[in-house]
Amino acid sequence: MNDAGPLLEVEGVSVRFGALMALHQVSLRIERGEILAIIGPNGAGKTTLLNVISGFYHPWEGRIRFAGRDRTRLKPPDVAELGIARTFQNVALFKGMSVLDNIMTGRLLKMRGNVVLDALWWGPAQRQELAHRAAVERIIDFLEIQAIRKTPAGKLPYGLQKRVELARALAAEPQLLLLDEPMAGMNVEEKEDMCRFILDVNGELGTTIALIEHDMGVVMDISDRVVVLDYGRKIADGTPDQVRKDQAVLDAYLGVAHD
Amino acid sequence: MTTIEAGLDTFPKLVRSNAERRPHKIAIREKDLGIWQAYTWRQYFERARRIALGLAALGFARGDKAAIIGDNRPELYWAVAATQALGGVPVPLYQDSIEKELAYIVDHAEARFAVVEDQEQVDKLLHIRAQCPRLESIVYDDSRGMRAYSDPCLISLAELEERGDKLAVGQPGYFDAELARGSADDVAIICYTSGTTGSPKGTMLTHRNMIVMGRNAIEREGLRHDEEVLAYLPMAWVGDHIFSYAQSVLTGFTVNCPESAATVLHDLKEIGPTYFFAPPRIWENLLTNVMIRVEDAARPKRALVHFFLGVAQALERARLHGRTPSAWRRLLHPLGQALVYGPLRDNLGMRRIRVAYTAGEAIGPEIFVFFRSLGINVKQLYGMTESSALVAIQPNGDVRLDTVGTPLPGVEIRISEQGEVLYRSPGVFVGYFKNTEATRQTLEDGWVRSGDAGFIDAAGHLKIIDRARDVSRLAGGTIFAPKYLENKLKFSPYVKEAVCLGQDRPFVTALVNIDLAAVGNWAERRGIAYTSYTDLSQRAEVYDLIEHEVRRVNASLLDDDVLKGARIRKFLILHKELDPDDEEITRTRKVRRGFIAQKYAALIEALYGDGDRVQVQAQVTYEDGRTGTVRADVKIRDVALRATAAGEASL
Amino acid sequence: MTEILHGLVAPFADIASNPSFFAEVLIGGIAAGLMYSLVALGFVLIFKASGVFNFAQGVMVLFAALTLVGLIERGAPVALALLLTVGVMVLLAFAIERVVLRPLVNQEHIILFMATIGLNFFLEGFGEMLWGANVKRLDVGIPDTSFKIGNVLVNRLELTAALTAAVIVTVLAVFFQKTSIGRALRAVADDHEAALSLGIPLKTIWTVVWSVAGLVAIVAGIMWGAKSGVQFSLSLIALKALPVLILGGFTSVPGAIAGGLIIGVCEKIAEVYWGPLVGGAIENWFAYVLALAFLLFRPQGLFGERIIERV
Amino acid sequence: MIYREAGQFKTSYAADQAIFPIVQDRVLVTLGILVAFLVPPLVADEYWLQAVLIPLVIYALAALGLNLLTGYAGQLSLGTGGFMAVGAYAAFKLTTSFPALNILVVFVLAGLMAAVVGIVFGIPSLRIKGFYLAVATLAAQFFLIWLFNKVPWFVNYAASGTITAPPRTVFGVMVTGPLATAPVRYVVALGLLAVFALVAKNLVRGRVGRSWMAIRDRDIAAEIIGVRPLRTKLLAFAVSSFYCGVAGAEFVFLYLGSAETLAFDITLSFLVLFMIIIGGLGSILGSFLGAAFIVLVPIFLTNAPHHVGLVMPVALQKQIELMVFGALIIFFLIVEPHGLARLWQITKEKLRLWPFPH
Repeated sequence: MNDAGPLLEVEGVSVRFGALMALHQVSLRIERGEILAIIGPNGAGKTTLLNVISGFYHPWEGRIRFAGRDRTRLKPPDVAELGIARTFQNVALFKGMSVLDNIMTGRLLKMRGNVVLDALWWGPAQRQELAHRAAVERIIDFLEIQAIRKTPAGKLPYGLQKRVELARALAAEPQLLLLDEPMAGMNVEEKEDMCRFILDVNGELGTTIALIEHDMGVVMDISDRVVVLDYGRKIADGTPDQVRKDQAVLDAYLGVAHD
Repeated sequence: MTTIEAGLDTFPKLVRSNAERRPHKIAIREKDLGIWQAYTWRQYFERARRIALGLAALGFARGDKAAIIGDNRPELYWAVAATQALGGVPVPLYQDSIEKELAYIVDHAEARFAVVEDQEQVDKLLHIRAQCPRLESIVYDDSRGMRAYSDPCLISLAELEERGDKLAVGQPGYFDAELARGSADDVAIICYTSGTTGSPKGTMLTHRNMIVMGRNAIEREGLRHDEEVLAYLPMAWVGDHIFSYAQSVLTGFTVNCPESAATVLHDLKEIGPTYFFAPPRIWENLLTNVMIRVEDAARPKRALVHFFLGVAQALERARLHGRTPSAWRRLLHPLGQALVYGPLRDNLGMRRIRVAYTAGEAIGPEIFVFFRSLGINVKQLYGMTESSALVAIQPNGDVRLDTVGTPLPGVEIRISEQGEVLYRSPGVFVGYFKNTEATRQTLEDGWVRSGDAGFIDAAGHLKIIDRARDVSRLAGGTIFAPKYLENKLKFSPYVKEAVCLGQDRPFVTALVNIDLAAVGNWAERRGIAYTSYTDLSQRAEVYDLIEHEVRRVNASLLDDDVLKGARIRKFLILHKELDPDDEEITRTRKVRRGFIAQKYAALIEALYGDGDRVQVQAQVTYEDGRTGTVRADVKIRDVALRATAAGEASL
Repeated sequence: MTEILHGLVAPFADIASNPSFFAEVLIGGIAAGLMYSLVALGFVLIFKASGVFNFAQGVMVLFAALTLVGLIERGAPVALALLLTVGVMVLLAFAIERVVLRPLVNQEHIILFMATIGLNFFLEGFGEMLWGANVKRLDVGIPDTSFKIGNVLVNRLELTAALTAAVIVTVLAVFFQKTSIGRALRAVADDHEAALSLGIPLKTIWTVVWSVAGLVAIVAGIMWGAKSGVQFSLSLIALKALPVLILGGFTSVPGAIAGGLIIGVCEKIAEVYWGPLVGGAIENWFAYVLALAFLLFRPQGLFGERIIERV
Repeated sequence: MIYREAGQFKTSYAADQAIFPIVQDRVLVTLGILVAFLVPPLVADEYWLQAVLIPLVIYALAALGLNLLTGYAGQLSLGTGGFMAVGAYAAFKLTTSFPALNILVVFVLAGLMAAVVGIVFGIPSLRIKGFYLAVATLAAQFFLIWLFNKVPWFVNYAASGTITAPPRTVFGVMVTGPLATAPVRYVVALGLLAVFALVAKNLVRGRVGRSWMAIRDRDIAAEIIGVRPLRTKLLAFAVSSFYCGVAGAEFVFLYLGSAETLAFDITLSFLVLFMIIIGGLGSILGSFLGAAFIVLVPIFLTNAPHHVGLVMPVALQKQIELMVFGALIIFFLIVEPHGLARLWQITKEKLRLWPFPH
């Protein structure tokens, strides 16, 4: 793997659904170790962009490179294997499983195995299981969700579900973490916690983060760089300060009343 | 009285002895990363040694003080032992202290070092560093969030231990030599007590104090090396130091540190301690918790539970009063044991308890009876920081409702002419740190003034009436013991705190704090909507509820010839919760009577006036330190008025 | 390989030599297909309006037929019996809405599906208990005889059935497209909450839909019953409607019709021309395999909307 | 009420993730297993073993298999009967072709055959879901039964079209064939069930089970996490069909003695599906409870009128049975959509928290 250069490059990517052009020749780079915020009005194509990056949609044109290697056409599991994890706009936890199992699922990629050994719960299978449990417990500790470890994920309040989802993504020890509105629907206190966690993940684990967020205060506070999308096109890319002063952004986005 | 063997005269030496005699016995556990991580005595000693060497590498000298701040964590207990091993003195502080309190104690104790749990404590210390010029190094255990800190005074525990390892390579005999230099009469710990008045005082206790006193209590109570203890009370409290450190080191029993403050109840159930201690506050909370949860049960189950609880309490009362309980109740008891007491005990995590204490303050008799009736051997313990926490304990099989038991071996008690309890024991402290004035006031020829009024009854049990200075008389001369009334009120799950007034007044009044959880739950079940604590507290329905509780207390006073003249005539419900941040109660939740009398003077005057409501404005301090003003219209309820109307005996 | 291919193609070689036989097969297939369409239509109606995959549709056909025959056997005139059967099916719809659907509202689809399996059992037992389990003849007054158009033999009963089915299907299609209640049904199918907010009472809609499905079941029951007698195997036709639905799409009325025809025709042709090669009775599974093969290429069915998955 | 959990703390992840982390459960289950193995062979009469307990144990295994696929991996299947038939016919061919083969090995090999067939019919699951998949599995059901009916090779060209279990021994004890006693057959079936239940539990509580449940709960999120849907679903089909295959082999070899394809028709598929619905989707215990319910309720319904002195014609009894059955399914779905296992779980939770309600 190439250690120099940006972690992820999106080059001239377009996505269309029938006649609708959801993304139009969008190019952007995610540098190693940064926190990149992707902002834009509703329907600007932010989530579509994340979906393309995580391999859920494939671009109609353009290319995506991860750590210098082309991966435009990879499927979601292959993308995950490269070291990209994400959370979802509408929490996508596995509701029938406990919080612990949900987070353990995040480590499936790191688990190797043999069904026969799994079936016997013996030797390497058991050792692997316990080792991953230990790793997951460190994440639980990191995100301070010890008290809900054995609660079914579906029974948690929304704010905690978002945190568990972050935990599940972190369990994969990704190089690149994509967060789709990690703070949507949270109260001020929960938002503060989440900001702290995002900064800690970035600072202590060194994970590169790209996030979509509506709360401009949060975006300006925690991101190193901001990319602005509008109607599927990129209209600005720069530091929070630059973007804040950008006329195109002001016209397209900040001027518009927004939730 | 026990004597101290040579070579086992300080706690670190005792730890070493444990590491040699029972190297694989579990010394301490901590719920961390989802399971109970266990450490043996050998590991306990090894870690204490490494931390000590690390501190030495930082320049820790004999007699230096180290502030210890954080939740109960094995690392902090090791730091206590490490400090003592170097001939230094650990000074544990309350982890929730605000910066002002912290600054006073760190500065007063002349702490050069601080060993703290995490970023939260580091932040506080960094803020107050200007006020504590002697503070040189801050050691933190949890490095979470610490990456951005570059202050040279900071060092992580892991790094400290590495430095210790390096030092050990250079000076292999250093630790053993330092350990050997310690003696029984070295100061082992300085416990700061906030007290209800004045600045905190640093009580100095020696190794001898705690080894002898701790051992006396161990023998009296029959404690063994296989006890399990939950260390959940602040390390700064002398009780935790005795039970979770001193006695553990002395017997070798296991101390368990909960995962977090939020999970204490759950962890209590998991561990199921055999030896347990809690101030009345916690027992009250547990009882309230039980009652709220039982109220949510279906009607038949609720009736069943209440019925059997009634049976058990009647039995226990009879037993405590030395009467023979009725036969049918005795017959029902085994059934209750299977259906209610056993499961309840298990759910509370108290199934395995052999000895439990309530200490620190008088406990409401109803609360006490409740837990004893479940079959939990909870006993009253009398003591204070100045006596190494131990003076008197109710003996097994001889527990009475109204006494705090008989003096422990080695303890002498006498009553002064003013009725104040004085005691002398091997556990008596050597003095307050840098406060000879206070020492002189409290300690005289080895006798300590307890500040409590009390007497020794015919059976040799010590009976405490109240704080010596709080027992007073009404204007008419009737004896009035406010705390006694308050405890009775607080037995109600709906009453969180109560302050009774009456000294030199014509009658008794009460300021009541409702329990938001219990009353909120009660209101919800009745469909009473409310917007805030203040709103809820002033609802007429809530006043009716509390009036019912007041009446219950008044009725119970009728039995007591001395105190029946001091029944509560008027009360009001406070519009806000009493809060340590507002200095209305101490961190250990003792009511600051004087402060309250001053702060709520307007309310109190109204209670003794004719009106039925009063306007208040109050300063409150929010969690982030900002202050604001709360305005409210507080109602006053005259119990006597209604009682007359209801045809009851008037006051 | 070529042998197999040859074997598959060979039976069709004589189509040219005997085109009238092929036409008869084709007509038989279309007739059967229209029957499948009728049952499938019941499924589609209910699925569209309530999202319930009604496994009991087949048994409703059986139950309707049993009721009708039972009433006739007990001496009721055909017209009265028919009227009473309609009443019974409407009553049944009310009962189902009240006892099964309402308590399970907002449950997952799979749960509702399971409930209709329970319903299936209940109705089977109930119908047989009321009317007896033996095979009954249903005489609707149309002789089960054939006449010739040119060289092609046409069965009168099948023809009548096919025509009736065609009429019903047309009426329903119009009902759905043109009437206000039909539009309301479609609204409900699209979005329950939106429909509720428009003031459409879900309860009523469900009852209406299940009633209509019951009426369709009566028609199907009469047709099948007249042809092969009223017996338990009628309810198994329901299973045959499944591949029809897959072909046509679960929510499409035209799909149900086209799917039924395709399945009916293909199945007949396969049975007649390929069946003898492998020992016959391939009718049992051919439809499913056909549907399965189809699914792999077009999972949403012929007329179903393309599913765009979102996250 | 009977639980005493204070002091049962875990100091290792292995203990924390044990199948039965609570001591009382371990004791209860151990006792339960002992009773199941010892009591019926000693106490029960021929009728109870042959007509009730043996089919119950075999159904439980089949239900377990279907539950792995439907309850855990979320893939609805109506082809259970077909997969069981594969097991039965494979076992028949294996025992007749290789008479020396140990019958237990035959069961396992028959299961493996069924697994292979299961994988083939599971392939459509990559593209289709839910009811569509149910139709695909129906294709399997009808096609397989047709195949076994039409190809005489499967029945060794027997004119009757039936397959018959030949006599075979394990450690000198007659296990199959006309001379095998009911207690022996019962113990063998129960032993296999116990082993496979443990295997199933091990699968679902680890890596495999979590990937199944991830696909079941949120297939798209699962993919983005890195779960490969085809591999995961096919494994579910394989394991599930293996269980059904073994159950099918046992069905003929330990229960019926001889059978035609009729024994494996669509009704059997539904029967097993009902077991897991009533027992509880996504629950090992539920598979057992469901099997017990479906086997025992008809027996109860048959015998209950008799005991109160009612005499009913057999047909009526059958019809009432159907109605009660259907009504019970609906009733259970309304009261507890997650089945008997959830009811038990709730009861257990109540017992643990007693006297508190929550």
